[in-house]
Amino acid sequence: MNPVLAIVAPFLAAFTIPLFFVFRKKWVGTAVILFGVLSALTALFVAAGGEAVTVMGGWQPEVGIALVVDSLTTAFLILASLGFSASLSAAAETFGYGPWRFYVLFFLSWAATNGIILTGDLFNLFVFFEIFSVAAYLVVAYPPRSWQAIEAGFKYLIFGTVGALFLLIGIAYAFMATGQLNMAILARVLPRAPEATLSVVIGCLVVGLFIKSGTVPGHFWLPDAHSSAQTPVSALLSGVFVKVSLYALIRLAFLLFGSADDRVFFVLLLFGTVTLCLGHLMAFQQEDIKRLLAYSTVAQVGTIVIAIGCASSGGVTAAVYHAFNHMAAKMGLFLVSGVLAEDRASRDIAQMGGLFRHRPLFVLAFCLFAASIAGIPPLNGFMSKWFLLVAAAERGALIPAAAVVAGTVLSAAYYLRPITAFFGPAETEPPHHRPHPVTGAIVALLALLCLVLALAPYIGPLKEGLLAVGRDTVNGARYIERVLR
Amino acid sequence: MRVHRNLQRLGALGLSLALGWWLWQGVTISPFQGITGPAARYIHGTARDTGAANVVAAILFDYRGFDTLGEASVIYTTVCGVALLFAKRRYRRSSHGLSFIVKRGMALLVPFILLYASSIIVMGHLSPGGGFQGGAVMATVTVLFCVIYGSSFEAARVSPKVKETIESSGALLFTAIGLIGLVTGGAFLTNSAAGFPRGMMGHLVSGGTIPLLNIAVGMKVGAGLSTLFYSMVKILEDPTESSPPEV
Amino acid sequence: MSTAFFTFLAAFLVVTALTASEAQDMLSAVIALSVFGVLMAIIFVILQAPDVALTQAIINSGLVTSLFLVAYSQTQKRGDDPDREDDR
Amino acid sequence: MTDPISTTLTALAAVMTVPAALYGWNAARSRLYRLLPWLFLLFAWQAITAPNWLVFVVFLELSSLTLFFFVLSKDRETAFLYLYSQLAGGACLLLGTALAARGGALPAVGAVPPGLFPLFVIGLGFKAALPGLHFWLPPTHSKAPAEASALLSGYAVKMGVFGLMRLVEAPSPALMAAGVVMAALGALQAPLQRDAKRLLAYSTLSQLGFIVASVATGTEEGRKAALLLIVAHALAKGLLFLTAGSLEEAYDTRDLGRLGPAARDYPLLFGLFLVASLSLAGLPFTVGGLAKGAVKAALADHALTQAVLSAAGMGTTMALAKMASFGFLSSGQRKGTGRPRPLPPLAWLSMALFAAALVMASFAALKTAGAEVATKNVLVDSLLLIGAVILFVRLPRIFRPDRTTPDVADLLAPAGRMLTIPLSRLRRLHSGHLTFYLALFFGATLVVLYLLRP
Repeated sequence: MNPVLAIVAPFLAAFTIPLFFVFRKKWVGTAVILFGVLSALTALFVAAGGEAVTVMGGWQPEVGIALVVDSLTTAFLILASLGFSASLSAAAETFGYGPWRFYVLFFLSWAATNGIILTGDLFNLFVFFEIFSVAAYLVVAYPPRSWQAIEAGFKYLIFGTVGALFLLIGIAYAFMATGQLNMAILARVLPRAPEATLSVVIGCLVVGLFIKSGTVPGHFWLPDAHSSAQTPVSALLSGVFVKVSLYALIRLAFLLFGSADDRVFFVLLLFGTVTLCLGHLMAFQQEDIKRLLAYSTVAQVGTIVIAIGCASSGGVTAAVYHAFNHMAAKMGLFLVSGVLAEDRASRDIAQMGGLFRHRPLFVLAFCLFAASIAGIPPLNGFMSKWFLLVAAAERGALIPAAAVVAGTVLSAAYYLRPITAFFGPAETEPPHHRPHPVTGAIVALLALLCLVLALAPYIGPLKEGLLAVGRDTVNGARYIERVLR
Repeated sequence: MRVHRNLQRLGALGLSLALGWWLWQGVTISPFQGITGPAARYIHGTARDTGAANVVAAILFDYRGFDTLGEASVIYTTVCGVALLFAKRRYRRSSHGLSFIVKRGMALLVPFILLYASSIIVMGHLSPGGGFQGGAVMATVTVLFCVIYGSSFEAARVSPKVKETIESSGALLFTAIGLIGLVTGGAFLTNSAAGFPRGMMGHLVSGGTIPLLNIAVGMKVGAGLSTLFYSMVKILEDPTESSPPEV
Repeated sequence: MSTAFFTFLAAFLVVTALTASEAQDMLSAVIALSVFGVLMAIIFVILQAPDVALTQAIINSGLVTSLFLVAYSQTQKRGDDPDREDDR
Repeated sequence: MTDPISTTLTALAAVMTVPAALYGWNAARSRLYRLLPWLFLLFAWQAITAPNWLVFVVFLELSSLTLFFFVLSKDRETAFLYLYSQLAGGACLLLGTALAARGGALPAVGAVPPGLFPLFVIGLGFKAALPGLHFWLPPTHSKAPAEASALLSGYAVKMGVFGLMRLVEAPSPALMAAGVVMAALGALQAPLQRDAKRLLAYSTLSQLGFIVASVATGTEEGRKAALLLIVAHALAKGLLFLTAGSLEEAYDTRDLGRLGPAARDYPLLFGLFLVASLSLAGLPFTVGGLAKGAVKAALADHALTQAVLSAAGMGTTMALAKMASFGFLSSGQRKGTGRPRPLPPLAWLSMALFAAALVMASFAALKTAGAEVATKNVLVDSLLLIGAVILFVRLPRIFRPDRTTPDVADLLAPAGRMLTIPLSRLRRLHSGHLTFYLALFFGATLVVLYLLRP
């Protein structure tokens, strides 16, 4: 299947939903669901189709825009379609189909995500990042009832724009130095650019992606945005959006920055460690459950950045594996905490007493996800952290490894606070009892996904696939050869 | 306090200068060795490849047409989001306007502006201009309507639903052309290789899909920007205020 | 002539940018930004990029300015941003 | 891996768990709590027989987790203290394992590269309560349910020692010093406590010092002696904690100043207490006495260590004498109602099981050691024992139970306060001020560009 269809399918959804609204208002809901299924299936088919390269307009890669499918792309396509499907179902239950423009934005961000993952052209990457970011600012600010959401969206907008600016400057410098935009060709010719230019290119791209992914010091928007947004949006932001920026970081780090250049990876290790420590320490102090989860996301981003900074195939494997684990667990956490906070009509952890008796299954799922994120041994979070530790040890990065391990203890500490609150006594009965069948089903599926991921190192094909992602990604020459063949 | 403020400014200045210096020392101005890389291909191959006279249009809508789809979608996203955030029913439309003379003058002007906009869109592949620019000019007409006649007149002439339809149809048209290319030419947005007529260079019918894509983008951008302004101006006419503020 | 004119434009560009960022009054800032857009458009024409110049002139000086004005008319007209409230 | 050490410890796990599970059967809040000891047993077995350090760490953590839930059922804050300290230890071990796995294969449970030795010792130190890392032990042991204390003191800390036994293959003076300090510290603190279970906890610390010192010799003899002492201490301390728990159950207090004439109310309980404490104090011909003899024999080359350990042994004896005197024999300091609550039959059964195991272990140990070894130091040991009791009787003012003594747990609150200062600094960084954020970001951008400079 042609890779472009994975981008076009959600685009089509976004372009037709307004027409449905204008001409057949009753069909909007059906259309949203159908297009959701279609987009997810298309992405999965593209992922299943194996390696492919296609150039828009039938030109050569140098002239046109190339889309490339390789193992890293495949992994992230699967991640995105899982995350978007889960979030779409939760959103359909939470919002209904009245705010159809929300779904337009949703599908646009889906298309942009698939575009970022698939594209092999640096400027095209930037364009998709723009769609993705603009959609993200707006879904964070939705609905415009609460000023916190508007303010969070505004903060995100300012920071995101600065990040986009740095990305653009980096791309412009790369184009100025080489006259090329195709990533495979750039990987060949960029090292010949003057050293000073190269450092500016790399610096700008890295810093821009730091903001987009929420790495310190570009993380200031993240806690506000993730905690103020509506529950399905928070889940989407933490589960997928952050990962997409990290995908770009992985791709560019190993393709453009060159595995030979150690300075970049040192920067990644340094800032990853700072991010990890800061995220955990800030999460430790939160009273608001969604803010706690948001800072925990910051910490997990730091973990993945450290994994990238290990500059080895083991590191990339750990990064991708951890991205999947974090997607499954954090989406689940956000969905569950959204439901529980709605029951209590408060996001304050101290108010969360007695919820175990109220919704035992949701609370148990919360415990599972929290244990997974914290890295309690037999669960998936522990597995990926172990991969990461081994990669860091091989790289000789002792301090980041120690930070990861210390972070495990800290995160166990702060996740225990809401959990003990849930099991603790309640002063009053929860005021709300709205049933959440769809969210419950998604949470159950995500819990199942967590368990499957925990077994991934023991399942032959999955393990082989994960290792292949690392091997192929680190091997930039193979990518170049495939694109330029 | 004032000293504190000035210190902050000084710090900001220092940061900007340092950042600027870093960026400046990365600028490479290589001695001119002729055009290489894709740029050379664009300059020398446009006529042969696409049949369009305007190289920029050829790059925008053929070689890198996929980027253009993305860029147009950025505007689409923004418009959709602004409409989502400002979707409040309690704002009523204003029927206040400016004086009769201004209204008459505007009425005389509108056809010419529209004509100009259409020419920019349709001749995008022959001369500077294209869908983006023409669409934007088109949108200024509705902006002027809003300002001069009041937004209720504007909404009566071109209802928001019609704009919505135009915008989405433009986007769909773009995608459909791309898909036709995929079916007949093997790749998304294939131009002449997919059988679109290349035409005579310099004629109105030339450049294969480029004029069509220009029209699609024009629809998308024109209707989009006009929706954007209309959504925001609705806020302006909050019923709590007695008369519309002078803009 | 060309170089001198170009230098003049560039210097004026910096002046308008500084005005936009440092103006106490929001309206002045908006207008300065609009002038900035026009100057950019002229520079684009000089650099022989008429397509970009056209876009710049319409979008930045026309539409964006009008959107800014709409936003301005909805905000407090005391001319200062809330951050500086504590200065006084 | 099967060798005498793991075989013995595997058997010991079962012997410890069955009485503990029986004891807690009635008190359990729900059926899930009845499952916990068996889960602990399962994880302990897995850890003891683990082929490599990773599996060992994982199951060690899981066993700590089950004990955490155990403690949680009684006291939340102590449970958290326990969990965090154990997780910290597990984290060190995990890091060490990852570093040792650099070559590819997972490191087998055994000696590690010399550079990683301190990391492993620290990690295992949290588990085995090496001095400085023992802050969690007294509060946890005293505030946990009695059966959990028995498992904690009897087995969980021994798993850390088990790790040390595998780790240490050459003499380690530092570890020996740690063991001596531990023994002395525990022996000094134990007789000064007023909480019966806290007293037992410090006595555990002291005994662990003996074991660690013995392990630190790095010889086969030392390991064997340590293993014997582990068995002796586990059984005796398990029984002691259950008797202390029974006292608490009957009289609703652990305070030695308020406990009354338990020997009159429950003569059998006092008998069981005596069996356990005599073995623990090292009465000749008991398994405890034999084990201490073996430890001293293994430390034959370290005279100073031997001397300190002998003194520490006296401290243990004094502590037990204190418990006997104030917990069982004092006449009616207790205020309040007449009849204490009767103990459930299962509690008696479990304590009887422990006592039987202790007696059987003594016979088995006597048989393997032979009469010659057993009688070698009878005189000295007996003299030390009697001396300690005489000291206890002659110096009543020191051991009065209404004194409070400085404790390592007192340091926790100031340490917590110290930690909050950087945390609040960090929180103030997130001021909500957008310009400040942007300035920070641009500053960091400059740092990145500087780091990337050619």
